[in-house]
Amino acid sequence: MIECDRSGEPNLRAADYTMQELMVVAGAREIRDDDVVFVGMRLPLLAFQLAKATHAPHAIGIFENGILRDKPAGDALYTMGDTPNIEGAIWTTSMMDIMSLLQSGKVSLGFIGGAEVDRFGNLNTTYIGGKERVRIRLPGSGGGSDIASLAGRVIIMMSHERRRFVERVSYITSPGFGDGENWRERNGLKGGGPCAVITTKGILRFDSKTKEMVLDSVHPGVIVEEVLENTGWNLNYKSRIKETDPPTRLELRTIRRFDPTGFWTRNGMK
Amino acid sequence: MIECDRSGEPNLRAADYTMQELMVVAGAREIRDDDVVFVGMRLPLLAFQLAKATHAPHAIGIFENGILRDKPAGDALYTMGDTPNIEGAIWTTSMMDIMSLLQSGKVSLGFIGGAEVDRFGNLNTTYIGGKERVRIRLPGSGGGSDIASLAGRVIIMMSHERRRFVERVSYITSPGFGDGENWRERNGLKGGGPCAVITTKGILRFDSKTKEMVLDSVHPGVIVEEVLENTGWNLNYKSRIKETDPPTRLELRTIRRFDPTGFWTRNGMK
Amino acid sequence: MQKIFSMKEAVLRFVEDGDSIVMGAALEAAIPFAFGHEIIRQEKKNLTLVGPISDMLFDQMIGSGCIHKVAAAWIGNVIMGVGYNMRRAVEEGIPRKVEVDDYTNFTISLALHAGALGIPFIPTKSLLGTGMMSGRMPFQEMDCPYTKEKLALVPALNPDVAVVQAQRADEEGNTHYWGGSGVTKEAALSARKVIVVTEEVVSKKVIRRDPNRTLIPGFLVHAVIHEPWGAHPSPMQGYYNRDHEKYMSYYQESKEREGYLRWLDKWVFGVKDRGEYLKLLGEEKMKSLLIKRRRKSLTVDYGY
Amino acid sequence: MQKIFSMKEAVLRFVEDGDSIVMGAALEAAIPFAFGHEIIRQEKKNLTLVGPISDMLFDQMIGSGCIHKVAAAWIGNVIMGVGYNMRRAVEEGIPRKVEVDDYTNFTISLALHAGALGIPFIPTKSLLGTGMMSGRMPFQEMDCPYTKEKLALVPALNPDVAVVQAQRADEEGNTHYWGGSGVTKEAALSARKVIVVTEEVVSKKVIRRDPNRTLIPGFLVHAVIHEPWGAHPSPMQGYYNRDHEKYMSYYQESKEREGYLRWLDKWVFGVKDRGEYLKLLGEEKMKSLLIKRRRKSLTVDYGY
Repeated sequence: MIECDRSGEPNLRAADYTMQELMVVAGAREIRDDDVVFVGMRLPLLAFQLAKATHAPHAIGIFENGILRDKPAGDALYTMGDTPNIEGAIWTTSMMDIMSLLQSGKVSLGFIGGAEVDRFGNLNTTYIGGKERVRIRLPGSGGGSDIASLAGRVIIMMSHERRRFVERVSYITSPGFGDGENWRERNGLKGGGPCAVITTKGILRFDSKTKEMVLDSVHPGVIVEEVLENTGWNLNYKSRIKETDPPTRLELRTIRRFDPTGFWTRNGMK
Repeated sequence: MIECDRSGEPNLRAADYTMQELMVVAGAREIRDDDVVFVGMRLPLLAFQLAKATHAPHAIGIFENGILRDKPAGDALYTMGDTPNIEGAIWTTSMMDIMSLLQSGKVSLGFIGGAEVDRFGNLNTTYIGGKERVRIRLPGSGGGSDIASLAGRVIIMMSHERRRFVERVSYITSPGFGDGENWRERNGLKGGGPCAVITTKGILRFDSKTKEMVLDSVHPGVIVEEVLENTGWNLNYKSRIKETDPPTRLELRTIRRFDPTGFWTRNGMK
Repeated sequence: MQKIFSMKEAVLRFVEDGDSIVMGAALEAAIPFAFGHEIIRQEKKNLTLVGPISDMLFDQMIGSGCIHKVAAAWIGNVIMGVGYNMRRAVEEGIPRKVEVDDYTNFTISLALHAGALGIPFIPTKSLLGTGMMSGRMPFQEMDCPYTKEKLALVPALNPDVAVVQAQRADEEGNTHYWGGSGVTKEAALSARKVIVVTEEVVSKKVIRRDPNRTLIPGFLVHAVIHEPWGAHPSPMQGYYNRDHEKYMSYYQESKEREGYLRWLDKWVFGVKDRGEYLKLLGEEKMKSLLIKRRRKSLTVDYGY
Repeated sequence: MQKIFSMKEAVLRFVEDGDSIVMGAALEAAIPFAFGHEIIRQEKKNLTLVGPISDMLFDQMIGSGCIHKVAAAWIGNVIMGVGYNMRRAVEEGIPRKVEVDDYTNFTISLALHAGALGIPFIPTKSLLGTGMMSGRMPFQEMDCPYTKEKLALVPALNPDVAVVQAQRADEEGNTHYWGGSGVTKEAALSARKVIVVTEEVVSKKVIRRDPNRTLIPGFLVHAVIHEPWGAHPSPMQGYYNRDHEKYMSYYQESKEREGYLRWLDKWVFGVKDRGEYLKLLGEEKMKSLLIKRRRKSLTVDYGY
């Protein structure tokens, strides 16, 4: 029996798409039609473009350089500052205006990435080894910390490697749930915190009480053990783990329209 | 002997101009060519237009509705929001931008008016009789208090009447020098405070040490006693009081170009 | 979601008794007089008005009795001086007592800016040493933890409704505005509900062709009201000039309560909407206010 | 006062050793690469760079040894990831130790906004619970006197120099800009000296025809530099697109210190100014970056 995707065509096999393409699809599926999305760059940007072109035509995308769009850009984007991202925008303005929307609770969803994440969804994108004993100096927060602190819900996208999934990050650039229950409330953070971590191996969510990460689905071809091995703590997982829905043909065609050279999705993870 | 004005023509006599026209001229003469002027409305607006058209062509005018101009408007203005004040502006923007310039010390001169002023240049434009026993409720601060607090120097223009020139205002809308020496410093005010009061009878300035108002000149046809009688405290005056220079013909022609119907300068003080 | 409403429907649906409403945020221009008059006609109750100055609109609304409080920097008639209804209300409680929270133009901007920014207050160097720091006003003094200098704290305002009067908007409320905008953007970003009153409703393509001209993004907007001449007698850049005479005559008419009531009967209750108001105003008057000297902006290129 | 300067003269005259300089404030677009390269050529010393992100310009400047400190939200290469010079400087002190004050995009904006506003700090709900609150960073925690909620305070920044890269300006520095402007206005309003690098110098009439397009008023501007393609390889809306390849090749070349020095010799010290840089870049490359699909804004009327 051949399984079919949502467009009625036979399911794509893992060889037909890259892991980045699957992540973009998973990201896009988190976007609701009524979301105001703080988009960012790289895979999230493609996820937003894909969602707009498919199931979330009314979603709004905002970019911290001062852009609000309600339709995908007319050409491939490498950065949010690229000329096609300005043309046809609804609003081109300042970062202060965009961040006002974020801090006043008008942004329902944000995407961030990171070099290190811990069991409570805290991200480190600044100092590997901690600030006092810097082993690797990474670029820093950008807008990531602001989104993590202030957006209604937050989706983390990153590569699933044991060195990146650590028990406790050595430096919090972008706050998740700190040390667990009530930490955000105690620290006065407004936003809802992370709701999903989309990795190269699966999708993880957070226990509503303990705020610990829980494995929710594995990508096609990935087994649970592989995820656990690549996670630096005893990862909780549901008794019946789903398999992440593969991309549909339509989704894949759409992604390839927005990333025609495959810079983001077919040359490996940046 | 016929005295001549600065354009070489015989001096105008008091009958040739109104008191408002003289005040506009006196206000204009306070504007330096390198001033950034927070203009406001009414007579100060005319003073700015006059200064720009005569001795201060490089002065810049800013208006709190969000306008920066470096040339007079192309038509008569009744308010700063009138359409000719926007056309040909250098910058049309928000009040926050204009007030940023003011609070960060980039505005060298501001004009304000008031219903009541006291010996230290404090203005009341809100509650005659004080806030607790309101006798007359006036319109309030507008931007006046901000200008008085924050501009490099401040010029007050008002009608010289005993009920308006009071020993101590019952409510400070726009701070002058409070109760005298060091009051502004003690209260953390940034701007330099008032430097001149241009009235319907003369021009008053402030003692650099005591910060008390001192009569500096009387308008043509006004005697010192008349000023003293119309002032609600023992006004200091210089031993040799100057006479305010009357308008020149050029100045008068220019004012009448900017106030063609005489709304501001020939129908009496509003 | 359909956002186009008539003035009547919009006021009915989006203005509730007891609401705080920021309007007239662009100061002397683009004042939503038509909106204010419809509020009076619908006899809304216990409203709080918020704005820097509003020229004579706030005075007109105070006189009608629908206002409980005003939080503003200035209330009067810009070219004429005081507002008589405001005086009667504050001094004598006629037609009812109105409270005034006294701000300055800057500090009402800061209050709305803080509201827009989602922070509870913003510090300033204005207000210090003034009467506004005392009494029941919410400003506090603070010594700066960094510089030790004195600061005044301005708490955030988040009005229930912001009314934005603009030149053009699309059906979703994406709004183009040009001219000095005062504190319009902060007003809209701080409010729970945003209502746009526009001279023209344009296609979204027009918005997209110049996104730097956008002052308010549509996703914040609850209602779009197509109301040409909705700002009269205040000016609307590119559409009509200020009708100075209206301010002069209102000043005279409103000196006594009876005169104000006659004005109210004629210009507010005597017309059912802005269309009838304009008929009463007359074509000749409208023609005299039209833009005579067109001054088109130059274009810029957004291409790629 | 004559404000038109060549790039060389402007950097010579307005950038002093030890200055703090905010640049790249529009994020990935309109980055003043030509200005940064001239600073390197003139071997300025002990500069502090300020900006949200600067794409790879800050990394290039750090590698040259002229930078003592960076106050930024992100330092790297936007499409490629890390900046190798920044890593070498922070991790190994090569070519010299560079301090980093870690901000977020929002909080560097707030710091400059506070500077522009003339207040010593501004509160925020960002930063709380992060590593940036600790160490020698100047952020403080505070309990709000109104709401009792936790706040982080961001102290003001007032850089010595702001470099604004724009599409057009007149000889006095009145500057038109379109596209997303990031934190450019706050940067300019907070700085002691403002330098505008512009694609075109236009007459003041062009400015006056659309004053809402003005981002920076000329009276704040000390120098205007007419430098077409001054932002390459970053994009300039209406003039040229982003040269993605340049970011990719720099990333590879700068992996090792030697490779970076070769890049520096070729693209900075090997050319005496932007004119020679563009010759080296080549006409064909420039042509490939030109705007292909023009998209003119519609006009509006400023008449009266």
